[in-house]
Amino acid sequence: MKHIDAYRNGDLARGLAATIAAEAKPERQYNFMEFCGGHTHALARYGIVDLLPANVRMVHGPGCPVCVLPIGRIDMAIALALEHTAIVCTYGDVLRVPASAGLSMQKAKARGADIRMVYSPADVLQIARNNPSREVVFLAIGFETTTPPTALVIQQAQRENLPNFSVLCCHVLTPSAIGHILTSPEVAEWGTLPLDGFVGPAHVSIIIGSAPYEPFATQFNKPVVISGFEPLDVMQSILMLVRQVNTGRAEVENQFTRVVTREGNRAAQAVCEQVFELRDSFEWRGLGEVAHSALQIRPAYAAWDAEKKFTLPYLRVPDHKQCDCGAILRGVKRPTDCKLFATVCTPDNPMGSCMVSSEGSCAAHYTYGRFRDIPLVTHP
Amino acid sequence: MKHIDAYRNGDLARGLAATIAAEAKPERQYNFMEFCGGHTHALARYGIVDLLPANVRMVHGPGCPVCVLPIGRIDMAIALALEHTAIVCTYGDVLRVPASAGLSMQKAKARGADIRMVYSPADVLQIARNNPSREVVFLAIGFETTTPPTALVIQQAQRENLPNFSVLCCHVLTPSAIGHILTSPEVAEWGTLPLDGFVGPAHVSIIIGSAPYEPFATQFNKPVVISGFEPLDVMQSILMLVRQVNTGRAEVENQFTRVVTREGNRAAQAVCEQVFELRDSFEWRGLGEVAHSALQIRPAYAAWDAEKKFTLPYLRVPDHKQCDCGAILRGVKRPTDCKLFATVCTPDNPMGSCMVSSEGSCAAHYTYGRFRDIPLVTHP
Amino acid sequence: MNTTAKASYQRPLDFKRGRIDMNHGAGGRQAAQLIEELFVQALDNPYLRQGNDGALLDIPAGHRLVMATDAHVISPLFFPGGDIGSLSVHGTLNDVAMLGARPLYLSASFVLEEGFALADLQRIVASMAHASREAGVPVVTGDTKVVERGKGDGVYISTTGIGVVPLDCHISGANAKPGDVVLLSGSIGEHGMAVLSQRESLAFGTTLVSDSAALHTLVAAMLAAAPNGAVRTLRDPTRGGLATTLNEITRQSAVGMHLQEDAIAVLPQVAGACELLGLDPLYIANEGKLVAVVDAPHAASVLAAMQAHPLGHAASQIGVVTADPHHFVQMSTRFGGRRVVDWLSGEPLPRIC
Amino acid sequence: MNTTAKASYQRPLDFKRGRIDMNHGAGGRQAAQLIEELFVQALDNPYLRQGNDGALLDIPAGHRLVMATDAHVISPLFFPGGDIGSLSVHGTLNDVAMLGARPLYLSASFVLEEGFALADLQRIVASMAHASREAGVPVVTGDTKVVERGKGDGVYISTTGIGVVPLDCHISGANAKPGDVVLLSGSIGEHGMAVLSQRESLAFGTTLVSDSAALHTLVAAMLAAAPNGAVRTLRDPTRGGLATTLNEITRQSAVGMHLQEDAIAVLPQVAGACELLGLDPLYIANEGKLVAVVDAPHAASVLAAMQAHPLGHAASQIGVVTADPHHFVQMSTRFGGRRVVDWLSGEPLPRIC
Amino acid sequence: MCLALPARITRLLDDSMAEVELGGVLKTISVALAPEAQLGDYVIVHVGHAIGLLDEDEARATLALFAELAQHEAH
Amino acid sequence: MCLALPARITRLLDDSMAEVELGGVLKTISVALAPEAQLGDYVIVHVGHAIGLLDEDEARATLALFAELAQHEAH
Ligand code: SF4
Ligand code: SF4
Ligand SMILES: [Mg+2]
Ligand SMILES: [Mg+2]
Ligand SMILES: [Mg+2]
Ligand SMILES: [Mg+2]
Ligand SMILES: [Mg+2]
Ligand SMILES: [Mg+2]
Ligand SMILES: [Mg+2]
Ligand SMILES: [Mg+2]
Ligand SMILES: [Mg+2]
Ligand SMILES: [Mg+2]
Repeated sequence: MKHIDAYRNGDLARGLAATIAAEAKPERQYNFMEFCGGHTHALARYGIVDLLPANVRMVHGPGCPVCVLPIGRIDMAIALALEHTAIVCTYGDVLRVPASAGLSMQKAKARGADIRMVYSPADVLQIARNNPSREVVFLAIGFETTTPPTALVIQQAQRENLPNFSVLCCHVLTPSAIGHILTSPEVAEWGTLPLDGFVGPAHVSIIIGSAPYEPFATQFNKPVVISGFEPLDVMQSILMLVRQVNTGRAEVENQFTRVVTREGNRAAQAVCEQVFELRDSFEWRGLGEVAHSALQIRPAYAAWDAEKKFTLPYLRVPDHKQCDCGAILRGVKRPTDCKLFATVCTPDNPMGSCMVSSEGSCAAHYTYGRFRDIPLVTHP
Repeated sequence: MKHIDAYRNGDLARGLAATIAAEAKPERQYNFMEFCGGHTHALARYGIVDLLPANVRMVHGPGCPVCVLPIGRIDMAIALALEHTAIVCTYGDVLRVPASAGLSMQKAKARGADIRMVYSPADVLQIARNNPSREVVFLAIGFETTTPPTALVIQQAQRENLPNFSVLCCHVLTPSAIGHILTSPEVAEWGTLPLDGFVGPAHVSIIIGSAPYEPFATQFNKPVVISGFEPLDVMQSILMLVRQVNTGRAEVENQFTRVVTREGNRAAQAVCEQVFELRDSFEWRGLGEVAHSALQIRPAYAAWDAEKKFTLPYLRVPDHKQCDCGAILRGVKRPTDCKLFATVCTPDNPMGSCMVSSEGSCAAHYTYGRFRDIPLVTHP
Repeated sequence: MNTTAKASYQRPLDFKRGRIDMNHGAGGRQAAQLIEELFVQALDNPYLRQGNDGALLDIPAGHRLVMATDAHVISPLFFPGGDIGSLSVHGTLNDVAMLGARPLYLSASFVLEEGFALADLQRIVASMAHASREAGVPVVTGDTKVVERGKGDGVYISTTGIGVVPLDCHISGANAKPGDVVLLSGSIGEHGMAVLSQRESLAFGTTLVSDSAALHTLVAAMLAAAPNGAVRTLRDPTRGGLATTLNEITRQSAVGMHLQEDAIAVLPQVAGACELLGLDPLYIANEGKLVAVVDAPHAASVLAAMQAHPLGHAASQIGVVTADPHHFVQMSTRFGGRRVVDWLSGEPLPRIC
Repeated sequence: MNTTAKASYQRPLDFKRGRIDMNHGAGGRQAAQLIEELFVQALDNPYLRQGNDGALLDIPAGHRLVMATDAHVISPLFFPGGDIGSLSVHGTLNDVAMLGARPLYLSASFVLEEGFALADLQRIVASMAHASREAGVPVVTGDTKVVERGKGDGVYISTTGIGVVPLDCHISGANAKPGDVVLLSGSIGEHGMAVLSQRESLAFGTTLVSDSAALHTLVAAMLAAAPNGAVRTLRDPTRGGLATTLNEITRQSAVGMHLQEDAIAVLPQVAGACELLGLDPLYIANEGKLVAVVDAPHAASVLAAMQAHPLGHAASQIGVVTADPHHFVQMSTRFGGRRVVDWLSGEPLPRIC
Repeated sequence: MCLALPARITRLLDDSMAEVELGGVLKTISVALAPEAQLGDYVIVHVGHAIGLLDEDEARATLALFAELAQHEAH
Repeated sequence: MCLALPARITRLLDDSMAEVELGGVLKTISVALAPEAQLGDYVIVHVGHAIGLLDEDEARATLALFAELAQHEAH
């Protein structure tokens, strides 16, 4: 596949690995956080970790919109389906996330809720048109990448004056989360691993551009490299970070130049600006309340805002007390340090945000990395 | 079973048969019409015909409410379900009756119509209460026996002010049909078998009493014996008719004294009087239009009258041209005389009213009597 | 870094409040868990424990094989005298037995509806296990699929049975000959009416229970009571009732039959419920009765063997086989007349007239 | 009075516009008609024509029996490369073949939804007949039930297959040993993605067809290529995909596996569709592929036999069996790293992240 | 036929309902159309309603008459 | 991860829709968010929408850089 396969080449990977090993100074430790679950996934699935020198450590960030979706928001969606008998549509990723009372959207479906998986927000509009006598709600999740398509369907619903369609908006913003990780008071509680730089979002940056990361470089003196999600992209970005550290720079660099610009997608930004506005605060699973970190639907589109249309109390649901996600997300613990890992907490029954989707650090280690905990035996 | 088994005693049957044979004058023919399908069914199912002398012949009348229900009324019910998306409820008997366009209520159900079988009209009320957002229509069929329960539920719906319940009333009246058979112009067309008397309805008479038959005895000089449906009841009634003929009487006699009185059930009559009024005319399948032969819902209950509530054009659907029901119902032909019998026309695919329910004369012969058309072989 | 990975952990199924969801049918970890914690647990036997997608089975030499299958879709799932679990064992075993075979093994395939309570499923599988153990016929392999809510009815179970029959045993619906005798193993209509008694809107009170039972030991006793070939036909009058089963035989054997109504036993409760609903017991399903066509000289000894067996104690001779080009089943009524006993047409629906 | 009764007449089924209604499942005349005019007609063979509720079958002496069953509930019913009819033949035959057996007979039980078009049913049964004839394995007995609209999904088909295996042939998922070689008969994910391409709302354009096929002749060729015991395990990676099947084997045999990603073939269309939907081909269903665990000395000759067979021409060695108390399936990625290949968890759902 | 059967009232219930028995089978029906029906009475049941009462004296008389008419011939 | 992939536009359709191709698979998507996309362009597809364009020159440069960085070591 053009523009995909070339970025997964194993020979080049070995070459890049050797270059990283050669340039990483043996006397120091490099701790880089990849914000995005997409990078976490690539690291685990392609076994990139095996190609990095021991002193280059990747810390998995909170960048998976499914992982950070708080349980209380899923509870709201389930209540819409079970109590308001709405058709609730969402992306496949969300269906299995555990909610309160032993439910998940999938289990609520088994109890009679009309829950439907969609591939695109446009499918939800079609479902609403096909079911004029039912309320149809789209549980919209995602970072800046996923927000513009949601904005488009809200505008389309307004144009069609579709009365039975609405959106439960859970869109969140990446820069605020990165800032939070660097500044939140919890840092004191857990201690913190000095982060030497960030692997920056790929697809989020297509929309917002690379400019929004510049304050991190300047204010916090942290290098940021916007990186594609293919494994060679990630390796090159790591090399770029190593080089910034080695030369004492703290800049925003763009490895993903084939798609990301400094300005981002102006058309998409404009649509989002019309439909959404900043929330004062929003709860992130694993991080807690983060100020100005999420979007809500503007009053002009209130008729399509499920939170305005339905009485939907939001109840905060804490994760398991022993869940170490907070520390893991800041790099001070690893999944295997958590008592619940692979016992009470598995991808089938996640207890914390890091286990929810295959992009969470605990889930990625469970699914792809557990073999690292034992010696490899290839022959008897 | 008390009050049932005693009336099916084979020893007494042989005795009664001998008495009938002894009293029926060999030199003459006795032609009696049993109006009711219940009697037709008893004659066939118990093999009573085998116990009667050759010169006592039973002519099967039109007394089965399913058989005489015109196809156009079933088409209306199907339209209610398929076009008005109503829940249409009716008795099990009606479900398989062929309607237009290759449908039946059962086949309409297979095409997505919400058709439900009920045991009692009260079940329909419950369905209406349970489905407040749906229209629920009761296709009400039956003679005077079945009419009072329908009247009760219409009154109950009014008391509860149940807005989504209505009745498609197809209740018909027996005396008018008997009168029609004796006087209709079609008699000239087919010729007519001189009827020597009537076996009168059992359960209809519980409601209306025996008095309404008295005009037939006086005006047409025909003996009428109100008869129970158990086989010994039928045999005794036949004996009573033979005796009236032999003695030149033409009276209304009541064999079914254990349940039927001259006055009938006053409470039931009162309920029907409140809810229903006479139709000017109604089509009977096999008989055609019969004046004053059916009931409609009074204007006071119009809110529960499906014919008033919905736009329901009635289209008359003729039976197959070669169908001989008209002649069979008047005793001038037998089922096996019809070209369509057991070829094109079977209980699975009835072409005329006599084949529709197991109480029709063609169906009764098909289901129970075909062996009479061949010699019985019990051993090789 | 730890030196030992934690073993893959799975929270046990919640048989109290849990429900089937789509994951249980997806062929992954949850599907495997359902098989292990429910099916293998309850139906436990060495064949199932082989753990493969099929079972390796031993069969005695010198036999032919009989294979029969039935889909079970009953509503309600639980009824007096049984449930879909026991029924799915009996229904298929009996079809194997009706060819004179000794049933040896069963397979079971489940179509579960999303949302079905695990507690109900557990109860059904336990009942299946009980019926299978009682009959001495293990469920050796199976399959489970989950369909979306609104595309099933709790659970459908298809079972297939295999059994063995001696090479010289030839029992078939095609073997009835004029002059043969028709035997019935007991009273009719109990299964169908017991199930109907539980149907919403028809519901009636009764102590009636389904006759659902495995008939293979009765068959073995019958075959032992007469020389090979004497028992021509065996069939269990299930859906369609006795009437339809006899018509199947007359058509298949190109013969007629003449029955005596008074020889056909009907329990008062079945008779009462049939009167109430306008149904004829001849068309009501049985799940623990059989019809046998036996050559006349051996009819008495086969009948005696039936009556000596608990499942045939009320057996009777109900008629004879006749020559009839129309393959009619005729009946002399208790009342003294005669009638045809035709095939069931359509469903047996409650009537008002 | 006529002297001859008219024979019982039945209007033929309307395969153009007719639909299944409740009568077709009631066990009476209409049910018999459906069996005769559709099932017996299309699947015609001497066993089915016996006309009994089960089939009497011959089996060769000196063998053990294999029995396998599968419920088929696929949506959509028709997909590129097959339909539920052909699938229900292949799916079960393959489970029989995976124990090294020669499949001999199939049974089929149908759960039809009220309202299902007879034309579609006829097309499905014809496809089943074609697949059965092509495989040389007749459908010898069956059953049909009808469920109310909204309690089914057109048609569900449960099939059971029986086959025979020589007494000295022992193939099982429990037999894999460290040092054994893992072979795969061809590229993965075609069935699952062909079906998914037809799902409303996911629909994508592709010339991809299901790999649905009967694998018993491939198995026969493989077994002929090595001495008894060399082929330890055979399994078809259906629901759950290759990943889950390999995990089943490592758990059942209490071993581990180490795979080479670059040895596992994936067609570009499968890869493309998987990228688009966020799915992993390792977890996508196949219906015409098999995995074999073979002892190392005979792996080359078995692989050669596979590659010489049309259904195995793209076969490859994909890994080796290891000793591993955790029964992990590990994989060296094409990229040069290493990962666990875990069980499928839940359904493989399209993802956005 | 207007299928209707004699069944014995075994319990009078609220709202003009009653439980009747036939051959050991119990069924709940309405007695709104036979308000005079008492416990132990036989009522004629049709579509879930008692539409009339059975007069046991008349029943006995009918059965006696059958016997008489049947014997008549035996002489 | 915000799963998104480069796919080539094979047809421009009405209403800001387009057909794209990836590995021989065709899918209809919206190009409303990438109005400048032309036939033959590679767009980045996410939840049924093109969210950006792929610059083929930059792609070539990136791949060349990979090769260079990888070879660097080989020396
Ligand atoms: S293993 Fe589970 S509970 Fe522990 S840190 Fe990870 S997500 Fe939280
Ligand atoms: S056999 Fe059919 S067509 Fe002929 S008279 Fe009877 S009902 Fe009419
Ligand atoms: Mg069967
Ligand atoms: Mg059976
Ligand atoms: Mg049977
Ligand atoms: Mg299986
Ligand atoms: Mg259901
Ligand atoms: Mg199987
Ligand atoms: Mg299979
Ligand atoms: Mg398999
Ligand atoms: Mg069957
Ligand atoms: Mg459906």
